[in-house]
Amino acid sequence: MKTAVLVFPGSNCDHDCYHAVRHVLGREAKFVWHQETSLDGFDLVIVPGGFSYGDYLRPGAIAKFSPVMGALAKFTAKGGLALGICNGFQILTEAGLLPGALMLNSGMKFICKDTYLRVETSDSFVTGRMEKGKVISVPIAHMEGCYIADDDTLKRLEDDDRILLRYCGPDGQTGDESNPNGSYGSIAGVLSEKRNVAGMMPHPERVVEASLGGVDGLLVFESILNSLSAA
Amino acid sequence: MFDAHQIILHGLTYDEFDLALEIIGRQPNMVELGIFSVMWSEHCSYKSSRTHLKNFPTTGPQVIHGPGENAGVVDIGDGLAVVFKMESHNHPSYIEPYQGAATGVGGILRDVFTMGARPYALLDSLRFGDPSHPKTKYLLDGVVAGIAGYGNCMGVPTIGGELSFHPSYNGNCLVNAFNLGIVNKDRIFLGTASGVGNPVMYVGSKTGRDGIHGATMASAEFGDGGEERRPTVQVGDPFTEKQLLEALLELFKTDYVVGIQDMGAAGLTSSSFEMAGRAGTGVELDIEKVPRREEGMNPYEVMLSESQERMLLVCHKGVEDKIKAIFEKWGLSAEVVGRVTGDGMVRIMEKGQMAAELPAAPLSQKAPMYSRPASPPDDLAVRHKLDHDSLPQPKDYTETLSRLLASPNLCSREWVYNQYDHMVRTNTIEKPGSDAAVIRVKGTSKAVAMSLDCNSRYCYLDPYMGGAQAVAEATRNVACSGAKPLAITDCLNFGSPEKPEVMWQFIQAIKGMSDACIALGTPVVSGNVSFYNQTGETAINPTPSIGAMGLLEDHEKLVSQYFSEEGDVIIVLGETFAEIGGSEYLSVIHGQERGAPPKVDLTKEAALQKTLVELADKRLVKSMHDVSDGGLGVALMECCFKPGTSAPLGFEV
Amino acid sequence: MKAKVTVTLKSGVLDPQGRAIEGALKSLGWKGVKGVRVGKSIELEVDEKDPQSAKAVVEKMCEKLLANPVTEKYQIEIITDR
Amino acid sequence: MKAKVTVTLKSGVLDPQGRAIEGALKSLGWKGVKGVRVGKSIELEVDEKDPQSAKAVVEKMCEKLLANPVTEKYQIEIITDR
Repeated sequence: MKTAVLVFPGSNCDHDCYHAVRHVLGREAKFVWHQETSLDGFDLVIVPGGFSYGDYLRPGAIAKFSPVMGALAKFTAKGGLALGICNGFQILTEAGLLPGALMLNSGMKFICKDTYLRVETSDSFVTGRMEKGKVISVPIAHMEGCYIADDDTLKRLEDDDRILLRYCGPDGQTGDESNPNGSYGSIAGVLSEKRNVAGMMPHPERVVEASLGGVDGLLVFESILNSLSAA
Repeated sequence: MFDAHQIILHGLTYDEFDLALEIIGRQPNMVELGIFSVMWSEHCSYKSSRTHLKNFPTTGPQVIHGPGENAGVVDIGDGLAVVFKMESHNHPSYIEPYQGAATGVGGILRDVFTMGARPYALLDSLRFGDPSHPKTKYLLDGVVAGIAGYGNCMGVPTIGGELSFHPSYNGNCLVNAFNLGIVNKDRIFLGTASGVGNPVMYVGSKTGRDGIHGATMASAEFGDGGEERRPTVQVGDPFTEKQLLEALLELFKTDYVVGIQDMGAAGLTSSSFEMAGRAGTGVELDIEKVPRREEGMNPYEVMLSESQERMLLVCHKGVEDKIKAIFEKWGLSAEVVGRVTGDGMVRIMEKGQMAAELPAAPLSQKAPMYSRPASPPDDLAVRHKLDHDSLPQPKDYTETLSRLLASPNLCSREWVYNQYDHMVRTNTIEKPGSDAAVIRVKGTSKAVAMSLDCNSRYCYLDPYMGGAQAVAEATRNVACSGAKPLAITDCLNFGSPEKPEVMWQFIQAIKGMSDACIALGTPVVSGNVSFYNQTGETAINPTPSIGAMGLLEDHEKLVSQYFSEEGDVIIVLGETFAEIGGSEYLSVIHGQERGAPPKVDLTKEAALQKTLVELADKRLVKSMHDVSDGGLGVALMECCFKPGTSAPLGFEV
Repeated sequence: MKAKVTVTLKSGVLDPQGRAIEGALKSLGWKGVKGVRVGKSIELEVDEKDPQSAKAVVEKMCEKLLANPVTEKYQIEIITDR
Repeated sequence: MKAKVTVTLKSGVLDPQGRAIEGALKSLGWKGVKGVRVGKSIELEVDEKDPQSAKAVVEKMCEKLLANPVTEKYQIEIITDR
């Protein structure tokens, strides 16, 4: 598995994603600067978290025009796998590679804490190793994580089984008190129509080693590995 | 000839103005007067504190650079060193809390990465007035949001600190920011302008009129009219600073750079004078070349502007374009604005005209130094009087304990640190809420522990004991994680040095801190002094806040403060005395702030800390927690609540 | 030619800031205030000579960058006199 | 009575957002754009009958809450016809 980790001006979690893939998973990873125009030769592209362009105007609003986004559109059109995490998810929605948008948290404050997530589908390259309904713990760290979409988009996401993860309590139940940012339907992650582009607000790369307080993030990376070796 | 009004307006006394005349042998022009005023402000020259700061122990085998550089540097083995410092932004934060706190974080980050280190951890020590005071909530919300806004955008985790409330801060909050970075020992860059003829380059954001006289404002008392001094607040742009950081770390991989310094308080002035002063050289600047974001700025404004996210560097001849290319990649300005000269003078040119010419070394090293009168407060004896028997025993201990746990200075700080991204860089192995915050050092087995501490009530009652206790507690918190305390930095927040009682508090606190540093083997490697923290006549409680740093050789041996399993045995180390002077209990339950604070036995403290480190090293304990504010009862309760877990453990004692 | 763009949330999209400000105004004594909505105001200058072409240029800027079509709508005001 | 308040940064106060948007617009081909400044737009309704008293009420709201006197200035527009 050869992974490209995109680097925009203002990206912060590029180093963390690189560390997870390269040093924890032991797979090849390469930083790709946002001015690059080709993503040939990669199996997976990670659009990492951070504050691309300072999150000015809207998170991802400016980054979506970087040259590498054109390459990413071609890469994913040919079926290449792309995972957007936090700011990466925001960039993918702004670029139209994923439906919906990420708005200001309902509490209007930045939130950094562990959250429980319920796996809504195992038919995806990021959740293949987890059965539907499994509860995992992955931290969030964002100010604009409230996922919204118009009604028929939400309906299509439900009908096509393209909702990846929902915020929930330790018992797996969804509800207002376990929804940290007001996301519609407690949605924490979604999948594109062709199921090869995924976006999630929680940071799996932050829970891939026990010393950091959890390893549920490994299940995401292992799922990606499985889906590639199976392909 | 300047009239009295202009001299006073520039914050200089007549004697200081006379010393300036003596140094340059003529009348200064307006630009030069402005330069004298910022260089000799309390904030930049430490004129009321320098003579006392000399008493701090600042050396040790582990110390690579002590006070005098942009930040302290301590050796942690494996060819690596940590670079750390604390800086205060109290006055700007009182005027505009969000931007004041944000630019405080921006400034302390630059002090660390200017030395070549990538910043890895931010902590903040915050003090506000009484929660019931109308301005407290506004200041608290703004300051926390500002720290979060800047630190999160920079991708540097804010992993701990301290927060406390006391009426003495009603009109003057304290915002002290601590930052620690890691660097290869052979890639440390200093703030010196050496090599006559070498180009001097300005890199980073463009210059505007913000913050002019920010340095002198930092030394200006807040009378009730404090609100009018509004326009001097600087605005921070964390996105530009992130670009500046990445550009500089790319530059530091080359050997182009001779010396570099952050343009902090007093901007272009302090950086050019201090860099030349340290190297014994001079600098010639052509300020036409300084990139500006506003038209019509005169030399006075360009030299005194405190626009953020700017650095001054000296490089070898011939690499200017290579340096420009790096900064252009990151979307930043990079202009040659002058060159190093050999005559020890700083010359400011504008369109071929001489706008200012002053000697470098005297401005930074021969600044006035005062040994101001100091005398204890006349009510000291009254403050210490506390008749234990007169205090009724609590009728219901449970109710008393829960009131203590709910009090503003002891309740959970989750509301604050959950606004900080405390996980980015995936190094945080001890998250906020525990005694010390700990990060691992990737590529090694090591970890670095940090803690900020100070009990300002103890310092009000007995500054000597308060100073010693602050060092003891900060280093003990570090030892509680298993790490061996190595060094400290500090932010000495006091009232007006022109008041003898305040100077007495300052001198006593430094004595107490020095004795503790010597006994505990933790020298002072950097720090900051903030005077004139007053509202009208009332000085704040003396607040020497301490930032302690320690090293854990094997991060697997990390110890946290939380109970882990049922049936584990609880042991209390050290003796308990009938000491409730200046305690939270006395203040929260009895509404009194009196009595002598608890005695600090430094020999026992040193032995205790060695024991804690050994217990962790030999894996004999599952958790360790420091008994401090609130006493044993509160400490035991704090061990039960591990953030993020729903079912707390209990205890039987 | 100066222009002022006001970008506001589409109706139906939750506006926590508007709700919070409405609550704060009420608690400060303005009981009768309602319908508080918060948006972005962007001022800029384009080097177009006449208002029509200026508006057309700003229109494209909004479509491409300044407003998110999923959640926001925009209003353009060309400032001629001043 | 409807009102529209525009809160903008005082001139001279650094506007990092405006600077970033200006850069993005230029890189998207609008070379001539300049002076981009970003502020807040707040729409609200007050139960005042005439525009003068409505403006006076909104003025006080701006002083007390809607604008930060240290870094911001405000402009009030009372919407009468619609």
